[in-house]
Amino acid sequence: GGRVTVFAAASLQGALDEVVAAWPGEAAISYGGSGAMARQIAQGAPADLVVLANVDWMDWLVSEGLVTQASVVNLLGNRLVLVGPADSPDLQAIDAAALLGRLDGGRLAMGETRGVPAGIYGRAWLEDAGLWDALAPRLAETENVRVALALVARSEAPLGVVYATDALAEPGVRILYEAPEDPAIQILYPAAPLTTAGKELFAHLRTPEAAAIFARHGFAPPGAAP
Amino acid sequence: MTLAVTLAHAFGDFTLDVGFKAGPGVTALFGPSGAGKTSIANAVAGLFTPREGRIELGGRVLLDTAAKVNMSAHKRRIGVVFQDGRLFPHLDVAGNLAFGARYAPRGAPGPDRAEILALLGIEELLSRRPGTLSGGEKQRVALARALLARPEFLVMDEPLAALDGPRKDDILPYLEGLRDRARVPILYVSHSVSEIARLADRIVVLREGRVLRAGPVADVLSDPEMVPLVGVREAGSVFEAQVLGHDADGLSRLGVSGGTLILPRVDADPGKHIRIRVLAQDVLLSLESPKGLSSRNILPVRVEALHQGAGPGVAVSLRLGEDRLLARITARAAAELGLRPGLACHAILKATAVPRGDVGAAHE
Amino acid sequence: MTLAVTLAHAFGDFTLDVGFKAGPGVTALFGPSGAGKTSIANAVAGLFTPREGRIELGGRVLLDTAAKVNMSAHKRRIGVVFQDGRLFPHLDVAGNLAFGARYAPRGAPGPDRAEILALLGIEELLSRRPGTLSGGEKQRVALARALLARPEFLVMDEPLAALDGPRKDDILPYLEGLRDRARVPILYVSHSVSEIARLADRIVVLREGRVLRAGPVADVLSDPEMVPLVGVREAGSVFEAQVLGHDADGLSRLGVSGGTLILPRVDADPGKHIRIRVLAQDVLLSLESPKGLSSRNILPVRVEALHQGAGPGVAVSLRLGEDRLLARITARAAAELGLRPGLACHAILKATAVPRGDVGAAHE
Amino acid sequence: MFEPAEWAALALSLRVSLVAVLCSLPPAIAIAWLLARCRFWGHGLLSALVHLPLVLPPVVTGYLLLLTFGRNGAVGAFLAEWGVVFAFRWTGAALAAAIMGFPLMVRAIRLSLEAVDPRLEAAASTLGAGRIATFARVTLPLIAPGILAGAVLGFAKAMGEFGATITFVANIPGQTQTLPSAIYAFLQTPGGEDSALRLTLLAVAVALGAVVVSEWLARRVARRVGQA
Amino acid sequence: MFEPAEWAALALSLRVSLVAVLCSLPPAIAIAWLLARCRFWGHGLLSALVHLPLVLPPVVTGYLLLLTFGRNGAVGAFLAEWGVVFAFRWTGAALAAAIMGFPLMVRAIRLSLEAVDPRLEAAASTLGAGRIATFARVTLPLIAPGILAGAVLGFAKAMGEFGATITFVANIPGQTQTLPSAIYAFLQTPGGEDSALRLTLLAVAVALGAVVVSEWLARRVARRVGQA
Ligand SMILES: Nc1ncnc2c1ncn2[C@@H]1O[C@H](COP(=O)(O)OP(=O)(O)OP(=O)(O)O)[C@@H](O)[C@H]1O
Ligand SMILES: Nc1ncnc2c1ncn2[C@@H]1O[C@H](COP(=O)(O)OP(=O)(O)OP(=O)(O)O)[C@@H](O)[C@H]1O
Ligand SMILES: [Mg+2]
Ligand SMILES: [Mg+2]
Repeated sequence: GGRVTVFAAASLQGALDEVVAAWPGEAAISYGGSGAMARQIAQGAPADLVVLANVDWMDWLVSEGLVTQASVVNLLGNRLVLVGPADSPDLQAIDAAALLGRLDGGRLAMGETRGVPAGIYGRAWLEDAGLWDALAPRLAETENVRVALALVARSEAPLGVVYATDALAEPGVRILYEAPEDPAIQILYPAAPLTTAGKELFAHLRTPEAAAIFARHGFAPPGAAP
Repeated sequence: MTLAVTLAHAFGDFTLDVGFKAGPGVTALFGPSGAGKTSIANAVAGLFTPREGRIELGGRVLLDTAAKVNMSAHKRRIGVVFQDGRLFPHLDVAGNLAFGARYAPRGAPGPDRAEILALLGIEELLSRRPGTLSGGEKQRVALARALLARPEFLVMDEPLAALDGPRKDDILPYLEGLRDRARVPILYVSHSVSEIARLADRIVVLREGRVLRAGPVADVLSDPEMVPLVGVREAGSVFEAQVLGHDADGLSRLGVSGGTLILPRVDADPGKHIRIRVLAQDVLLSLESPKGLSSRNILPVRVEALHQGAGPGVAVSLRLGEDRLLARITARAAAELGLRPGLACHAILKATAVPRGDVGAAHE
Repeated sequence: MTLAVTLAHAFGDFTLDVGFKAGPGVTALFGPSGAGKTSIANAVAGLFTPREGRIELGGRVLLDTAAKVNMSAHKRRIGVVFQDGRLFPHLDVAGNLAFGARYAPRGAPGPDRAEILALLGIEELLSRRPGTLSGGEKQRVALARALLARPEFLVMDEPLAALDGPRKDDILPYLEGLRDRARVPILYVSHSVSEIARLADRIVVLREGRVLRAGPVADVLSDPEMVPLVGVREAGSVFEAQVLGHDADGLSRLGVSGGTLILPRVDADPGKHIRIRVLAQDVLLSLESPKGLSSRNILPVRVEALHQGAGPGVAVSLRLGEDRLLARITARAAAELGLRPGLACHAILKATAVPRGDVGAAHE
Repeated sequence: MFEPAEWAALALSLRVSLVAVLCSLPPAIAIAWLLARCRFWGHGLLSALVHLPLVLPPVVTGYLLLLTFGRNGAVGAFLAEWGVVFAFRWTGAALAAAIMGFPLMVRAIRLSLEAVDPRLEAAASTLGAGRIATFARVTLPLIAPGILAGAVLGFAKAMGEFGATITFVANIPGQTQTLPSAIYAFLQTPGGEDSALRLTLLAVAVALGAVVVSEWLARRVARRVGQA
Repeated sequence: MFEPAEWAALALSLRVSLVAVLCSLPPAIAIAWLLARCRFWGHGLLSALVHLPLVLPPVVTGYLLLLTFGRNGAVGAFLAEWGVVFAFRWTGAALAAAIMGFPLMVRAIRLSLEAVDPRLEAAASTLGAGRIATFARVTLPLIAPGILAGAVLGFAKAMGEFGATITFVANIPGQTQTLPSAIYAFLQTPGGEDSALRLTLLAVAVALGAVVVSEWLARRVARRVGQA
């Protein structure tokens, strides 16, 4: 009984709200950054269920003994895309020369590459694609991926690396390229119940209706290319 | 340079409604506490805009509420010495003085800085902060600062109230000099009849926001009806005298219309006209010319009128040549001597009774 | 209640080093601007801690730097009237007065609020803000506020400097009453010899941070050597007189040790002893007793000594019965009359010459 | 136009801000007094300490608060025994807001204190008023403009504070979700800009109201203190 | 102990903060003067506007800055024609820091202004000093304590500002990566606390130094103005 408190990654707002609205129970969702939430849970935050945007922080919770490894489920997946302002033409090729040409002295907006998950993933992808060295001096790293999206939408930056979910909802940008699936760089939203009270909602999140709603917002099932 | 002032204003139930002319020379604003002296001084300086009024200085209109003219204070070139000094706390004394000098028009006449410092005895204060000065020291610095700005007209709001007697005596001659030499007209606000008698040419007597009397100092102060206003102790007559000569024993001979007076040496060259003030209470009357008296000054006078006041005293107007001399004696003495208008008698005046502070240079 | 003060302090090159006793009654601190009067007053009130010193009031040690005793100002029960009023700007006049009354000990003696308001003429100011009061009005309110706090000892730092003559005359009798009836000892800082002569029992003359003279007012002010210090105009003698009777024409008869004086009515009952002050310059000397003179007061005196000053004047000490009378005449007159110690002559004193402000009730 | 959750966030923000300002005023006055009037060893250090919340990124402040006042924190564990819990309660949001606004309040009050003429306090003491009475009846009314200014700054800061708050007490609707946290969350959401804008306008309206009221109050106070 | 990139972040933070404070002082003084001395229509509105950066979540402020001063923003596009570009430059970080600290500076200066005795300005005018001269030679020195306090608050705020900065100009090492952005990044990573702590201590040390220097300066100023 009572209200279930969910700590969830900020980027899930909207989708998660809808999913929880379809659940008969009562829930309050606290959205925030993954790192902050993990630390809060370590300090005794009254969370019944946690959904992070980053596996590292979930691993950290496990290593702190706050979550059992067995209870962790990768709930959702996401994908990185390369976006440009809505009026930008197609890219001819995805190589350093083409990208630098498109930047034309401008900057590539993406999440902060050490702390913000989208930035960390983006860097891994650029490194894998062999573009990192060329692009690293041309980055504009933002505090969160939404700001990177806004920079592109406002044409402040000619290119940006953001989540597909964000790009879909923003009419100011168009997707120029989708990052290929790479088992080494899995963008996952791990979830775990923290109390028995959280288990029921946790189960609801894994129902097909929930999956449908998530899918409508652009999220992919974990580990599967959409 | 004449200042013409008309003002009307109301503060709660106090209403100010005055009109007067000031200058050339020194015009005194005299009146009890709360009469409106400071309000008038501020209006002239441009620090207070009355509801209605017109202020003109030597042809320049400083204020005309009807014509919506209101010249700002810094353009009026009216210097002010405030009751409360108002030194700048962030500047030392030298800095305050420099501030005064900074905006003075180049080449404006006036005594130089060293002279002013010496006169006011503030050379040793130059590096002091206003906060560490005593009340009198502050006021002296404020005075110097205003003088250094070389104003065309000076307003002084009880500038000497915080100074002790000797310092006052030191400064007064300088103010006279300022009036006579630099010809800066002054509006001088004061409680002190003796300062006014000495400095001022004209006096404007205020009471409760209205002008009660205005006119030449000699006339107004010699008027027996002013006795209750200026106070028994300060009532007296003011008249002009010509310096006849200086004697070796420190006395000067002065010619007045009705005879010769012998007074402690006055600070004016023979031939000069000066103004002297004789307090009513310093004059004795005698029916016959007394002998063997320490007083040097026994002058024939004629009784003009007797004015019985509220107390035991009588103010006696005396004709001394062309001047009027005021004596204050007891009613009992008046009766015993049989004083009546037209009676000839002798006025006795001690040589030392015309105090230094009351002998001023007449304004020519 | 006696106040014993010893202080030493240095401000830059000004050093203060004084010791004196004050009270019962009124003790005047007299000295030129910058002599250290305010510093002493502040030390007594507990607002300034000198480097070294000891202050004791009626057995209570207020300060003893050697014993590291330093009672805080609010416990000293020493009321202060400041030179600059220091009204609280956030309170109206009524609020300022209430502040004064708030911490007064219950049942402490003194005139009631209505009486004080009436005396100082501030009933109509009660709802005004300090910022809208004129200089004199402020000072009157400050005076009332200090009185309402019912202090055991009052320090007044030139409290009347901003008041005009008539207001001063109104307040002075009240201060006398305070001294005589409420028996509150007062340390009275002033430039004005006439205020001091009237109010004070003892005087401490300061100059440049040091005590130059201290003693009963009568002695110090009657001393011819004080003439340059108090100024020629203010020098005079002070002595006691007994009220013999009041006449119908507004004059009073007073017995002094050397005869009878007739003065404008004094405010004391027959039989009472009062203090009178006679300015040196108000005294004339005559070898023979003059006739037909307006002056009622012709007293036989004997010349004690002549003191030639720097100017043309001579101060003559006269023995009048047991008292000393001071006359100031010109050296020329002294020579012509042949004045010399031991000579008997007549002192002439106008009835109106002892001004109201200078007749004070003697402290018993 | 606004959803119940949004009204709740507004109500919470107001409550948090008011409580933060009211509770931090007395210590702010005390510390401002210490800094303005006393010379002591560590004066500069205390002043620096007071400024810290301004210098530290709010997230760091929030993190430090979490470490200190969290259920497992040094102070938090102790206080919990007495039944006082800040972590993940609206009281924690108030604490965070109070701490973030503290330097602003102290500075404003201190400036006013330094402008008070000490001679007026001296006059009060000669009238028999002790230190505390003098402070309450003379100093305090005279620094009213500074206190008001400090309160307005503190209130505005509290209304806008979010970095420390969200780090310390999370973002739980109805419990710790203040207006700025709600705005932040919306900004993280695809398509949430409109909602963020609405809430921002709400916050601006409230703050504007507070400032206007304070200006009016300030004029009254200034008239009382005789400066207008 | 510190990496070159971290030193660079520190140097940038210092430069940004100093420039922010220096450039915003004149307008802060002007607006404080307007608010303290003039009665005009929209007085309350202006005051509220000045407080806005305090009320708005920094991210919103940063977003608004982006909309206004971005290359395609209303003002930004215009300024770009004149060669003034804020986006992705350290100047943009300074602009953000200046705006965030603006309310603090204005308040401190305004409080000081309101405490200036207008009779001193009147005295200056009777000595022939016009409005500007009076302001420069009397008012300004008298409000030095307030200006100093405002500058310290502004500097401290600028050293800690990060939300608006990173939103407006992102985080470009050597250009816009200030100390707080670096700290923030470390806090986002598990195990990054130590690095964050190191940088935090660095920021604290700098701010502490600034406050201590300002206290010393304030005492000198106060002695000059005769309040100590
Ligand atoms: N701003 C004001 N508001 C209300 N009343 C005022 C204001 N300014 C002056 N007054 C009143 O106007 C009257 C005249 O004041 P003013 O200061 O001009 O007198 P004053 O003659 O200079 O007195 P003093 O000799 O005591 O300095 C007083 O009753 C005073 O209270
Ligand atoms: N804080 C201080 N620092 C330096 N000098 C000081 C300080 N306070 C007083 N003085 C000096 O001490 C001397 C005595 O000052 P004080 O104010 O006691 O004089 P005063 O006799 O009251 O003068 P006045 O009649 O002008 O009020 C003056 O020279 C003054 O400049
Ligand atoms: Mg006046
Ligand atoms: Mg003094």
